[in-house]
Amino acid sequence: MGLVVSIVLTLLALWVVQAHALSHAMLLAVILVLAVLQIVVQLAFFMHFTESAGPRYHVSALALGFVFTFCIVAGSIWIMTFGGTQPY
Amino acid sequence: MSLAHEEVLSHPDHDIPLEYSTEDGVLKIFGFWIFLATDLILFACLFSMYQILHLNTAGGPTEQDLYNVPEFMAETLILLVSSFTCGLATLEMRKGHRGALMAWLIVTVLLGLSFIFLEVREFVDYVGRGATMQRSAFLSSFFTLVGTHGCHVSLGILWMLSILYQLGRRGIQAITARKVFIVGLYWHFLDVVWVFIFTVVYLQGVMH
Amino acid sequence: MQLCSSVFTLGFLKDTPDPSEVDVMNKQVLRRPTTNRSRAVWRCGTLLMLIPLLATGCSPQVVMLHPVGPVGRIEERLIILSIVLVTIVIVPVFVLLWYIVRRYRDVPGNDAPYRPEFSESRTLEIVWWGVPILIIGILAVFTARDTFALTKPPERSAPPLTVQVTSLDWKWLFQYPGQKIATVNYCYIPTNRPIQFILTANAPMNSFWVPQLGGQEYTMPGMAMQLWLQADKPGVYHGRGAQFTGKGFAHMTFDVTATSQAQFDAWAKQIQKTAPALTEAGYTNLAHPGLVGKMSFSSYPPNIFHDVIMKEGGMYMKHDKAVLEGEK
Amino acid sequence: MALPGYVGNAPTSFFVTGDPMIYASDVLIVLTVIGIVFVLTYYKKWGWLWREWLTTVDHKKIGIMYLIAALLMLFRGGTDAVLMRTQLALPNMHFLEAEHYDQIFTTHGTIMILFMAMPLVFAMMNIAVPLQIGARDVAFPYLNAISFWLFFFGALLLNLSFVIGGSPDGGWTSYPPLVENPTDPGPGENFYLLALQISGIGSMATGINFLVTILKMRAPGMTLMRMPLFCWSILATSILIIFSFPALTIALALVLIDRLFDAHFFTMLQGGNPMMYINLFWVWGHPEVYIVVLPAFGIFSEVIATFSRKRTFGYSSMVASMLAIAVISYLVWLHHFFTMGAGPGVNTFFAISTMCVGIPTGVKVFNWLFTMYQGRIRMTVPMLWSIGFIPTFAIGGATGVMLAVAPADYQYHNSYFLIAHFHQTLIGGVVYGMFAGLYYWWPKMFGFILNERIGRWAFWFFNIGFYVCFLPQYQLGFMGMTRRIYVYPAGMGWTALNLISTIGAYLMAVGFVLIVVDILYSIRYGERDVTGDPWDGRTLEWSLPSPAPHYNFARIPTVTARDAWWVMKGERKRGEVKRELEPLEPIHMPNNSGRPFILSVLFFLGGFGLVFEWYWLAIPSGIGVMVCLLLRSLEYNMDHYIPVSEIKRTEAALGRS
Ligand code: HEA
Ligand code: HEA
Ligand code: CUA
Ligand SMILES: [Cu+2]
Repeated sequence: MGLVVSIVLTLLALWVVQAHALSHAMLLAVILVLAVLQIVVQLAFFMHFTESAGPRYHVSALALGFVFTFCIVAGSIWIMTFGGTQPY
Repeated sequence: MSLAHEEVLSHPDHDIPLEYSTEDGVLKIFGFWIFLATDLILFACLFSMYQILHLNTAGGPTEQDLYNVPEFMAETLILLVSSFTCGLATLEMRKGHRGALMAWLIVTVLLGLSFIFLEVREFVDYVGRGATMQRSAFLSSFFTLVGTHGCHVSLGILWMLSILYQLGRRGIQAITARKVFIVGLYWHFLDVVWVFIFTVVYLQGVMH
Repeated sequence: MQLCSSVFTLGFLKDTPDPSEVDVMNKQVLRRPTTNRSRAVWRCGTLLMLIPLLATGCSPQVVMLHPVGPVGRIEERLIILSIVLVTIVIVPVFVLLWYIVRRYRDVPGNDAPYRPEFSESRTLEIVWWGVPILIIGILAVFTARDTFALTKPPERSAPPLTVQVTSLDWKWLFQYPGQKIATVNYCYIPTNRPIQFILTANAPMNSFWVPQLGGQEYTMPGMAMQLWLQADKPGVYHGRGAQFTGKGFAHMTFDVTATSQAQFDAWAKQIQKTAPALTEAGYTNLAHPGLVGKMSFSSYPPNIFHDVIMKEGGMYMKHDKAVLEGEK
Repeated sequence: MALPGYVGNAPTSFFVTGDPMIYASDVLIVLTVIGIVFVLTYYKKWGWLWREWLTTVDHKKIGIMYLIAALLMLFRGGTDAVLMRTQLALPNMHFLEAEHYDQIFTTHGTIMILFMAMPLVFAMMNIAVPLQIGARDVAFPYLNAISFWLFFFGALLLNLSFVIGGSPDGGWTSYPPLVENPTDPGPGENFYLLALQISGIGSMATGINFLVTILKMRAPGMTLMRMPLFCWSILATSILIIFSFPALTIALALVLIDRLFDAHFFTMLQGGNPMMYINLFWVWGHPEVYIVVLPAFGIFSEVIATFSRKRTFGYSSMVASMLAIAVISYLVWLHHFFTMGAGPGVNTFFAISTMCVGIPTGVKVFNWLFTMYQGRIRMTVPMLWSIGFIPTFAIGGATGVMLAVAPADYQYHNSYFLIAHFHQTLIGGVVYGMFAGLYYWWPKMFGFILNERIGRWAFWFFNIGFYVCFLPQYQLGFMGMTRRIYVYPAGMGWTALNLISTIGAYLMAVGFVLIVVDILYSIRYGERDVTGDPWDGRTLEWSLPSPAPHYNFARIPTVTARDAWWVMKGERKRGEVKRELEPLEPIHMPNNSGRPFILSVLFFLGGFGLVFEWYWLAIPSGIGVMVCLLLRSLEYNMDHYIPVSEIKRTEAALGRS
């Protein structure tokens, strides 16, 4: 089941890119969403994410990890584009 | 390790999987989740590095010049399947089938090896076409990002081999069960990272 | 003002340049008024006791607090505002600390109340979450306003002058695209006219700083950053590199001379007439690590500024075409 | 007009030559090593050293080793500081040359933050956390030993650069392209990169270790909201370590790849982007300053409550503010490079998020004040450091908020105003906190109390020296003095203030020497701590004998409230509960192992090999590391049980039943 879903997601991503159906920014957004769905599949089907003995601290830890990952990636890219253009 | 203070030992419960049955197992599995969180940030930094440098080709080969759809699709599918077989291994372990567990692990290792083989071939091919790490910032970050993932996979293969050996000698018991579970987490995590490499590096690269 | 400035002008040390280094560091912006030696020694004693006051002391040598242009003044106002705002919370902390530690000492016969279980108070908590939030709120508004303001030219009345600045190891090269002249380690600017400094580096990153005119900005290889400054008063203002670049860094100082427009034009004419030209080879030589004194050039290879930026990564940045073509 | 001794390449010889100071230290180092070897051999202590220390996995001993190493590093970093201040005392000084000064401020900053503050924090958490939560060790004792030895050999590698190959000289922030090959040849920078990398792996492991320990190993009844605040601070710090150190790992690794393999991440040519390094460095660098200051906050909370004989005021907002600081500190890193000009939108966002950190920090300050309010304050040395901390840190934090005003930072940036700010927070916060912790937990570590009289003298020298040293630097900043300059001209009005600052630095050095004197004096004459609870403490570590037995708790306590030990003492005094003592049970403990030490030696050799690009050394060492990991994986007998009879004997010897 997990395998089927993840392969479908992969092929879908490839297809949207090859089909040239969307604008550049939209495409990026779509394939990123598909990638995020893949994470969910992995976590749910294979990594037994919800299992644990005692409180589920690892869920909060990973959630925090995702938040900080987002901050770092988005922040870095925002900073490095220098407001879109160089004055000179 | 000190005595358990968590519920695990005080209420022995037959539904608890073997890998969680000792305090040691609980701690190590939790610790490994945290380790994965640090690895996540590590890759996040490499990804932002790549995203910022991927157009800085310094007149050298560009993404479109290099990436080849069948090649990276093959790598992707192999890794996805290996993630699945690794999941099957964990399930067999839960059922206590040592033979099936080892068989699936061996399949996973073989898939991992073929992934590494394809990746090495890809790298060698690029280098042969003058696309070395020294050529441009884009290539430096490409090789570092994809290569770091590749190193992780190679380590995972070695690790699985060591666990296979231990399973052969000691069978399924609390410690080996924990190790199988943890190496499984690691393997699935690498799969997740690859999905992003697939998306951000390869798909984005062939988008135009 | 006068009072504190006299207290903080110290003359007790032989504070004059060592002649052997004058040529490298001949940057006396403001001559210290000569002070009577014994009075100064006495002042030094007072000063040692009043050290905490130093943070607010303010002779004209305290360049950040004596700006001579609108940009520096905006920054000075923010500095003062932030000092006042943080003082509002810091002073109560000091007073409370002093009072509490004195009053609740564990000494025999202390009759102050002792309530070992007193550990919650909704009202107090609201006060000290609330007041700082308020203060930060005020500061945030002014910060946002001025951050945006300072990216624009300070005064729109006069047309701006562009000066291209390149930091090299370990010297400053100034190019005047309008006048077609170049200088090293000093520059002239007209007063009452916004100056658009365009900054880059052909060496490790540095930072261009003329404290009396206003704040600094990094000079980075492959980048062309923009810094607006303006001088209202004629004078010689001290500038220096602020971001460490290796062995010669301490000597990377320069003078900015602000004069009237007429004097500025005359100066430019003079350079055009009398100075040698900067050649490609001359530039390469200049870019070589080392120290030099002041230099002037009547012309320069027209594209070096642009080419250096492009070569070192500038080609990967999106450029504002209007500025790129309009000014050159 | 070249600088004296400048033109030419970096030293190419293996041993650093040409400077009497270096020769002197070479001789000193050789003599010290010979001395140590001689003493160990003479007293037949080699076996003892190996069995009791090098192979230990006991968190208390590891803590003590961290402490000793950190104090040595404080001495090294402090000596650097004194040398710098001497050079800056007067204009146009010829005491140090440019190259030398550059190396000194680089090693000063690097050592102070990574090899002094970090291990000092790790020392405190190793010593106190398991005892405070009622555990017998940390979650992964073997990993803990690896962390320590990686730190130790990382520090050794950096310090080695002083006599072999040359020290790094690119500043503790080590910005490219300055530190790339063309402008910084020679092995110095490689030493920096590898030393930080090696000790960084250890730090990351420590973060994971303590997070798991605190979340999973608390004694029964100790809910999160009953935990001592020090443990909370370590929890927050661990979160910060876990999520920020990977950024440093990457930043350093990429510079290393640039330097060793001629890649182009941060070079000026071939499309490299040096600004990205600055970005990554501060993604780690800003959280790092909170990593070192939060544990200090935790220590102050413990010390102030204990010596005011009062419950901590506003416990829940103390916890909330700590977590808020930890989370916000991931959203502020750009404030270290406002002047890079990433655009007004970016600057505004990061300026405001930075200021926001002041709010939870302020809450903590007021809660400390009101913990003392209506208490009974005992002016012991740990309390002195804590009280001294409040004004120093309030000023340092306030100037931090001033720096956060982005347009104003265009003026302050890289000036002595900044230098003053961060010393005021780093010393006034971290160093004061760690000294408070040192005096506070010393009896728990060693069984005797440090002399209060000498301790008080040390405090006053250090505290006064601190203000004399750093307040003038704010003014120097306003006067336009920039950091990292080895000389300045006369006539700028900077002279007097610099001289005063230097005097302050000497006063601080006297203070530090007095602390060392205090330790030496007390080893001989110090008052023994026979009760295990010399301060009338509130938390579980004081329920144990000093020093605690290696299994910590013969019986794991059951916790019913915050300030667990204080409550138990109250119950005992009132004779309320007479719990039947449960029978002792055998205690499960991890075995000692020499592998962490050997593994770290291999790391060290590998690092050293890479510094000089000696792959014949680096590659075998790397393989050795892998073999060590494999051997560990194949090891199944890693622990043992302490029999009840032995526990009884130990407890009886300590006067407990
Ligand atoms: C332990 C270390 C430590 C700590 C705790 C801090 C705390 C803070 N720091 Fe600091 N900082 C450093 C260490 C530290 N810093 C270092 C090492 C550098 C420079 C590195 C280098 O370049 O080499 C630096 C640099 C630095 C900069 C960069 C300046 C520049 O390079 O130009 C800035 C800018 O915003 C800044 C801001 C702050 C702020 C806002 C806080 C806040 O967290 C402070 C919060 C505390 C308070 C505000 C005081 C208590 C509060 C109250 C009493 C009540 C409420 C107060 C108000 C509402 C004002 N710091
Ligand atoms: C926790 C961190 C920490 C600590 C505790 C200190 C402690 C001190 N620091 Fe440091 N400092 C930094 C972190 C720290 N510093 C950092 C990160 C930088 C930036 C580096 C960079 O730019 O890259 C810096 C930079 C820095 C500068 C700026 C250099 C420059 O930019 O040119 C100065 C100058 O005054 C300075 C001074 C001092 C002094 C006087 C002390 C005093 O507190 C020290 C007190 C002394 C001791 C505790 C030891 C006592 C020594 C002896 C008893 C030996 C006596 C021996 C002889 C006389 C030979 N430091
Ligand atoms: Cu006082 Cu100017
Ligand atoms: Cu910061």
